[in-house]
Amino acid sequence: MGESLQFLFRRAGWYLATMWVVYTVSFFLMHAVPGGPFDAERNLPPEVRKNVEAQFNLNDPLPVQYFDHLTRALRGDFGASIKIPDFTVNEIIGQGFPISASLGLFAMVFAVCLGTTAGVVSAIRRESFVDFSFMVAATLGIAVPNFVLASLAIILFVFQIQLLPAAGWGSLKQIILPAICLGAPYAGYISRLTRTGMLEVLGRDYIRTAFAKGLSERRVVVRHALRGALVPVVSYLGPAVAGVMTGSLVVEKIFALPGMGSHFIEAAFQRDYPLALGVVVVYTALVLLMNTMVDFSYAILDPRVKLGEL
Amino acid sequence: MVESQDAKQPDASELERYAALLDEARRIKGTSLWQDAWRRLKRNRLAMISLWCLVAVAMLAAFAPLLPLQSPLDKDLKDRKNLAPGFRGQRYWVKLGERSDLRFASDSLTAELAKFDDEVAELKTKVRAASGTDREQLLGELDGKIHNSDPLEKLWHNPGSIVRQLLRLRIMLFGDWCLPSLFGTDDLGRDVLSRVFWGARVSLIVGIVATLVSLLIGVTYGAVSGYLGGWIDSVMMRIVDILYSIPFIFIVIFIITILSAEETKAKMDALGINQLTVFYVLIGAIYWLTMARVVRGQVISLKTELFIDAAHVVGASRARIVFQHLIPNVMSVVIVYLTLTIPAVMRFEAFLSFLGVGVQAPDVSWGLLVDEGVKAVTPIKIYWWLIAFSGGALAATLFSLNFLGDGLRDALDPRMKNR
Amino acid sequence: MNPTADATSLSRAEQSNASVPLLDVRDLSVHFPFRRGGLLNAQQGFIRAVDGVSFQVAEGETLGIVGESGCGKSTTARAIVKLVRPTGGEVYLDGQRIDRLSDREMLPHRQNIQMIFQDPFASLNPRMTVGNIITEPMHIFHLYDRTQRKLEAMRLMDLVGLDPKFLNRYPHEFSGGQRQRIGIARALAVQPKLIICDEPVSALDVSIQAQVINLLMELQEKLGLAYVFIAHDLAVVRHIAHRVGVMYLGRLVETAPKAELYAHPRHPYTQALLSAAPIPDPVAERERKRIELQGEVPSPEKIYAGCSFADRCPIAEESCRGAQPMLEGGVHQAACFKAEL
Amino acid sequence: MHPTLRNAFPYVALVVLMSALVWAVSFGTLPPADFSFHNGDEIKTVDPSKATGQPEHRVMTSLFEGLYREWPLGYELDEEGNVLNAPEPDENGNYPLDAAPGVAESVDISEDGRVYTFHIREAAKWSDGSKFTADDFVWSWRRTLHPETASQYAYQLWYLKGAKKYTTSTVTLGGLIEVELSDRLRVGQLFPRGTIRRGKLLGIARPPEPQHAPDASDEDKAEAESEWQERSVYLVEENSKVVAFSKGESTSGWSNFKVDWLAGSARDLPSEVVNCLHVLPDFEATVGVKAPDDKTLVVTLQNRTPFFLHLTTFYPLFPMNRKCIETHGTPAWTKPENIVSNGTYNLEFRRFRDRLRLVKNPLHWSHKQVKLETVDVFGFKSETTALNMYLTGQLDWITDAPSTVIPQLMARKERDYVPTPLLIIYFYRINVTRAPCDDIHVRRALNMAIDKQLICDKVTQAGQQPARSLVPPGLPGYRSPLCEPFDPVAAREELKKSKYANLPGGIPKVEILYNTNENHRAIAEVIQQQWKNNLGIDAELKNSEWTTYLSSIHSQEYSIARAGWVPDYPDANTFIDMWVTGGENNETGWGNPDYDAFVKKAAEEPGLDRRLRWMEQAEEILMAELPIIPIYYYVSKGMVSPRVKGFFPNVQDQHPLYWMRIED
Repeated sequence: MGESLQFLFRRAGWYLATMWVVYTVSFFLMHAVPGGPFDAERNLPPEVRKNVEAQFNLNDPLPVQYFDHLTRALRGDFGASIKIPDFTVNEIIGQGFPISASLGLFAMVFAVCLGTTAGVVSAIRRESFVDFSFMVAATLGIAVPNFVLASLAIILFVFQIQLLPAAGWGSLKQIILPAICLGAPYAGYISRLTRTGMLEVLGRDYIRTAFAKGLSERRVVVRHALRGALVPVVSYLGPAVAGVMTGSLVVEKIFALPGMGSHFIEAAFQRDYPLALGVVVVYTALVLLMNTMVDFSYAILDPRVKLGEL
Repeated sequence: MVESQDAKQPDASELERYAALLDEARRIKGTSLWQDAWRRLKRNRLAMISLWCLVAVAMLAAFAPLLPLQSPLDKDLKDRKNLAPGFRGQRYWVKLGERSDLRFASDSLTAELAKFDDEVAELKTKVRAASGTDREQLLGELDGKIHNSDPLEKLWHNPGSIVRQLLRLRIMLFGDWCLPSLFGTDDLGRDVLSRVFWGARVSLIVGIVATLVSLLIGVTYGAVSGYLGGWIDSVMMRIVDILYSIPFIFIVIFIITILSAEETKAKMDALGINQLTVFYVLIGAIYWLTMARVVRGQVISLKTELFIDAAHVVGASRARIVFQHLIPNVMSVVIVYLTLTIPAVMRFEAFLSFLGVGVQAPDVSWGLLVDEGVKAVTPIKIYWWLIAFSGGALAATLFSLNFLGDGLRDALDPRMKNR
Repeated sequence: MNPTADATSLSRAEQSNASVPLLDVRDLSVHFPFRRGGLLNAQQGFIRAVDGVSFQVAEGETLGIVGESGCGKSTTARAIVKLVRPTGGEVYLDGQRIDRLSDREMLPHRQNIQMIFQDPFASLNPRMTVGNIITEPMHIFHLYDRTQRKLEAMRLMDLVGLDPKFLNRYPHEFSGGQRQRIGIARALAVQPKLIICDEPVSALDVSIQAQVINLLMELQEKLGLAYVFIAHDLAVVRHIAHRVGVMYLGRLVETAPKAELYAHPRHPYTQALLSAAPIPDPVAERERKRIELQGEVPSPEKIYAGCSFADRCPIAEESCRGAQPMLEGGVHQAACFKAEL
Repeated sequence: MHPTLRNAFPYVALVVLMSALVWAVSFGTLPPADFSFHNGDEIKTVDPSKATGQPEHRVMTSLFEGLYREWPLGYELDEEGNVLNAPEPDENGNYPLDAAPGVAESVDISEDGRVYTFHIREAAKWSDGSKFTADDFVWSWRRTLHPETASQYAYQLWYLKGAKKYTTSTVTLGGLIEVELSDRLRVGQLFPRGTIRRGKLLGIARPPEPQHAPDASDEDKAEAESEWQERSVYLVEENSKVVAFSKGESTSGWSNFKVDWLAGSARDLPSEVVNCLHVLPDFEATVGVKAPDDKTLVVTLQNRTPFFLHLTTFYPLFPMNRKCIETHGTPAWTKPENIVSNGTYNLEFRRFRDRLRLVKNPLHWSHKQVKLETVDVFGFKSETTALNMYLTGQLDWITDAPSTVIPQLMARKERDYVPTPLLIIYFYRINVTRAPCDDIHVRRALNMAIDKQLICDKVTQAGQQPARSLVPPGLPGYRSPLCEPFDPVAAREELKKSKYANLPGGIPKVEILYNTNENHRAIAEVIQQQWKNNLGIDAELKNSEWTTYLSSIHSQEYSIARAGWVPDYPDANTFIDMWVTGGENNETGWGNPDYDAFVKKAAEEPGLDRRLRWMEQAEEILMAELPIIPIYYYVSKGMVSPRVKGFFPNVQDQHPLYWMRIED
C-alpha cells in the first residue's frame, strides 16, 4: 500500500492548492457581482442595514473579510448562513449533501447498469435492429436536456400511468424517477463507450483465443472482454460524477428534493456568501475526490497501471 | 569529391525535363487524408443524411427572414392564443399586418409600407425645399418618422440592417402572404413555426461561435502545453483543473451582470458589438477546457512520433513544429470533438434558459422555446406543440451532429473504423 | 585515471595524421534520470543509455554501429543530431563543437548533418505531400525560390529512384521502401555531408532492404556522403560499412575495419553476435560453433564496477569484475581484458 | 494495487450502495400528517426577530401568537371549536378580517389613540408550561430592537415611542442610557447580556475628527468615521459619581479628547475608563412599552397609528421565551428540541428544503378550537411540482398555482381554484430622471398606451383586475383616485405634447427591467409591443436575476422597471408614504412638495376619516404625474382541497391554521 499512500499524499497537496485557488476566485467573483444579501424589494432603513451588515462583517474591507473567512474555513467552519439564520453552513450542507450524494449514486448506478448492458448487447448484436435502436435511444438520452426529460417523464409515469409519486424524497418510489432522469444522459454516453470498447476488445487476439478454446460467449464476454472494455467507461466516470452533481440541481428543483444542488443556485442568486462558498468548496472537493477515485479504479481494472506513474 | 559536387547541379536540359514533368505532377493529385476521409464519409449514409440535414437547417436559419413566415414576435392575444397546429379555419390564415391593433393601412403590411415610404419621400422633398429653422424642424420630423413609425419595426422588433434588407426582399417576393400557423401558436399568440426558424438562428450561432472560440483557445493552449511538456505543461494543466472546479454559475452571473451594466453596454454599442455575441464568446471561453485537454493528450502522443523528430532534425522551429506538424494531425480528433461540443453548448444554452439567465427576450432561441414549452406541459393541459416542434428541432440537430460526429470519427481515423 | 578519456586519446592518436574528421564524438554519454516513488522519498537514479562512447567518421566514410536493441545505439544517433541532450562528452562536426549549442545556434550545422529514420511509416507527416516533405528543409534554409524548390524536389525524387510525377501524392500512397526513399530524399535536400541512418532498413522486407542499401551506397559514391549506419544485425552492416563498431550496454566494446572485424572478432560479445548470424551456406552453418550467451540483457540502470558483460560472458573470470575494460588496440580496438591482441 | 483490495472492490461498492439505499428510504418512514401544504419557499428561520417574508408568516402565526390575531369578521366558535356562526364573504369572495384577541384578552385605547393598555389572558402559557407575563413582550421587543440582534424588521416596532432611538443607538446628553459591560457569559451571544449599568449621560469625549485625504473613497471615509465614533468615551453619572465608558479597545490618553458637556454639569474626568460593548438609550426610560404588572402591558406610540392592532398580529411583534433564548443562545434556541413558543402549534421537526412538521400545542388557551392535529409544511420552490403533488393528493393546499394552467384550473369541476383580489399591486416604476420619461406627457402616454384589460384577460389570466390606482380596492373607507384608462388615440395626442415629439432621432428608447420570471417577461413583451404599435416607442427588455435587479433599482440604474408592493398592514398608508421625496423605497427620483405635505398631514391627522381624505389627495397627485404606472391588482392563486373548511380568502391572503378544519 506504500505507493498508494504516497500517491494520495502527492494528490492531497495539489488538491489543497487547487481548492485554495477556487475558494479565492469564487470569493472575489462573488463579491464583485452587484447586490448584497440584504437587498430586498423593500429597502432597509440605513441604520438597520448597518446593524445587519455589521453582524456578518460585511462592512469590513474585502481583504479583511477574505482572511477572516478563510481562517475560519480552514478550521472547517464556514460560518452562519446569511439568508438562513437558523442554520450554519455546515448544518445546511450536512443535511443536503447526503441526499445529493445518494441521488447521484443511484443515478450513476442506473447509468452504469443500463449503459454497460446496452453497450454490450449492442456490440454483440452489431448492426442489428437491437443495436440500432439502442444507439438511437442513447443518442436521444444525450441530446435531450434533462429538464425536458424530467417533465415528460412526470407526465408519463405520474399522470398517464400513475405509477410513481410526483415529487419528494424518502421512499424507493420517489427515488426512481429523479435517478432515471439524472442518469439518462450518462447511460447514453456509457452505452456508446462500452459498445466502442467492446468492439475493439472483441477484435483482439486473446478474445479470439478464448472463443477458440470453446468458452461460452457469455463467459468470454463477462470474464474477458468486459474488463478491458470498461477502461474508457471508468475514465469517463470522473467527469460524469461531477456532472451528475452539478446536473442534479435541475432534477432537485423539478422533483423538490432537499439536496444540496438547489443551495448552489439559490445561494449564488441571493448572495448568501458563506453558504455559496461552502457549497463551492464541497463541490470542488467532491470533483477532485472523484478524479482520484477514478485513478484508483484504473489500478483496480488494469493491473499494469501503477499509481505512482499517474 | 569535386565530381560529385558537380553532380548535384543538374544541367539545363535536365531542369527543362523536370519543368515539363511539373505540369504532369500537378495533374496527379494525391489524395490527402482529408479527401480520403471525405470519400469514406460519403459512403456512410447516416452521416451524410445528418450532414445535409445540418446544412439545410443552417441555410434555413440563415435565410429565415427571406422565408414567407409570420413575424416571430407579433403577438395576437385577442384571436390567436394557443392555437393547436393546423391550417384549416380562418384564424390560421393570416396576412402580414392584418392584426387590428396595428392599424395598418387597409390592414396590410405592403400597403402600410408603401404609405410609409411615400410619407418619407414626401418629407424628404419638403426638407430639400425648406431652409433654416423650418428645415431643422422637418428634419426632426423625418427622423422621428423613420425611427418611430417604420411598419417593419412594428412587426419585427428592431431588425439589424442585413435582416431589414432581407425582410424587404421577402416582402417584395411574397407580399403580405405568409404560411399559416402550421405549428400552432403560443400563449401570447405568436406563430410557433416562425419562432422555431428564428430560434434556430440564435441557437446555431451560439453553438458555432462558442465552439469556434473554444476551438481557438483550446487547440492553441493544449498544443502548446503538450508540446512544451515538463513543468510548463504541469502548470498549464493545473490551471485547467482549477478552472474546471470553479463553479460556472458564478461566472455566468458575473458575466451577465457585467455585460448588462450600463457603461459596458454603452461601450459595446459604440463599438458595434452585440451583447449576445459577447455572451456566446464567453460561453466558448468556458468550454475550451475539455478541448485543451483532448488536444494536449493527442499532442503528447504525437510528439514522440518520428516525423516530429524528423522535422526537428531538418531544423524546423518550435512554432513550425506546433503549427505545421502537430496541429494538422490533431485536427481530426478536434473535428470529431467539435461535433460533441456544439451539442454541449446548445444544451448549455437551454440550461441557462431554464435558469432564466439565457437569451434575452424578445430574441428567441431553441433553448428558450423548449423551456417555454416544458412549462406548458402540465398534468392539466398539454400544449404539446409548444414543446414538440422546438424540442424536435433541437433534438434532431443534436442527433445529426452526433451521427455526423460518429461518421467523421470513422472516416478520419481508419483505424477506428470498427468502433 | 579516467579510462575512457584514455581510449579517446588513443583513437585520436591513431587518426592524428589524417585531416580533421567530419564527425568526432568524444566520450559521449546520455543518462536519463528516472524517479521512483512519491513526493517525499523519491529515489533518483539514472539509466545510462550511452556511457562514454567515442568515434570518428571521415568524409565519405561509413561507420556501422551494431548492437542488440536497448544497447544505446539509437540514443547515440539521436544525441549526435541533438534529438536528445547529451549528458556528457563532446561532439564535433567539421571541427566545430555542436553538442552544447542552442536550437538556434545549431540550425546552420543541420545543413551538414541529416538523419534517416527507422520507421518509414512514422517518419513522414501523413498530412503533407511528398513534395512538401522534401522541400521543407529547403524552405527552412531559404534555399531556392518556390518553383526551383519543386524542381529540386523532383530531381531528388529521381535521384532516389522515385517517379517525380508523384510530387503531389501523400506518403500513405507509397509502399514502405518508397517511403524510405522519400526519407532519403528529404535528408539529401539540403546537401548534407553526413547522414545518420538509424536502422533505416530494419522495418523493411528483406528484398527491399537490399535495394535501399544499394541506393545509399550509390548516393555515397555520387555525392561523397558520410554515413553513420546503425543496425542491430551484423549482416546488414557488412555490406555497406567501411568500419564497424559494436555496442553493448551503452558502450562501444569493439571497433575495427569491416573485414578485420568479421574475420577476427576479438570481443567475446562480437564473437557471440557473429556466431548467431545465419550463414547462407548450410554446411558451414551446421559445422560452425555457436556461442550461447547466458542470461538476459541486463537493465541499464544497473551500475557495474567491472566489465558490464561479465555476467553473460562465456570466458569471464573473477578479475573481470574488478575494473572496467578500455577500448585498446590500434585500428582494431576491443574493450576486453581477455581479448587476444 | 494490492490484489485483495482489488477483489474486495465490488463488495465495498455494494455495501456503500446498500447503505445509501437504506438511508435514503429511511427518510420516508414518517406517518403522514393530517394536513399538508406547500408554502411557496423554504422558511429561513422561526426566530420572530429575524424572519422576513410571506412563507415565514404562514408558519409563524401558528408557532407563536401575538397580542392580537387575525380573525374573520363574524366567525364564531364555541369552547369545543364548533362553528356557531360562519362569516359572510363580500362580493369578491373575500372575507373581511378583524384583529381579534390573542395573548391579550382585551385592550384599552387612550383618547388620542397613542396609548394601548393590553390585558394579558390568564390562560396564556408557554409551550413548556411556564406562565406567560406581560414582561415577556417587553423583553422580546427589546431583543428585536437591539442593534446587535440586527433584525431587518426592527422598524416595524418603530411606531413605538423611542423605539427607533434604541435601534440606532442614538444617545443624547442628559438622557438616561444603559451601558453593557463586556463581561458576557458567552461571547458573541446577545442574551444573557453582560452587566448593565445605567445613568445619566453627562458628556461625550471624542478624539480629534478624522481628516480625509481628498482622494479617499466614500467607503474609506465611512470607515474612518465609524472608527472615530467607536473611540468615543461616554461620561455617565452613576450614583452621583461620574464613570467613563468606551467601546474602543484603547482609550489611553483620552484626556485630551474634546468633550461635549451637558450644560450645567460638573466637569470632572474620572481617571479610569470602563470597557463596554454597547451604549444605548435606557430602554425602560426611552421605549414606549411597560409592564406595570404580570398581566398588563402598556404601549405608547409615537403617533396615532390606527392599524396598530393589526400590526400586533405580525411576527416582528411576537413574544419570545427569554429563558429558552438565554439557555440555548441564538440560533440554537430555534432547533425543534429547544424551542419554546406560545402559538397554537409546536414545532416537531424541521428538515431543510423538505418540510417542517407542526403538532397541536395542548397547552394553548384555545387548543380545543384547533382542529388539525399535525401539519406538514413543504418548503420547496417549484410551483409546477406543488401542483403535481396537489393533484396526486400529496398536498391539501398550495399557495401559488402555476399561472400557465390557470385557465384550465378555473374550469376544474372541483371548483378548488377560486381567485380573490388581494391588497397587492403590480406596477411599473419609472425613473423620472431619464429621457424620455422625465417628460410627464411621455409617462401619461405610456400609461394610456397599455391595454391592461388585455393583459389581465390574456396574459395573467387569473382574474386579476386592471389597475388605475396605486392603492388596491378593498380597504374600508378609502376611495382611490384613478389615472387615465387605455386609449391609444389619446395616448398619441398626449405624446405629441411632449418635448421629444419632433426631436431628431425620434423618441429615445426606453428599457423595461424585470427580474427573471415567466410572467414578468410575458407582460413586458406585450407592453413592448403595445408601446411600439400605439406610440412608436421602442422598448428594450432587460431581465436580471433578483438581486441584480434590486441593486439596479436601488442605484436607480434603470429607465422603467417592473415592481410589486405587498402592504405591511391593511392600510393605504403603506402604499402612499413610500413616494415622498427621497423616500427609501421611492427610487424613481420623483418628488412633489404638495404630495409630501399631504402625506405629512395624514400622519398627523387625528380624525380617521379625514386622514383617509388626505391620503386620497396625495394619491391623486401620484396618478396625475405617474412616476409609476399601475398595471393590475393581484389575486390569490392558492388552491385548497374541498375537504378543507375554515379557509377564508381575504385581501391579506392570510390563512392561519387555527381557522381550518377537515371535513371529509
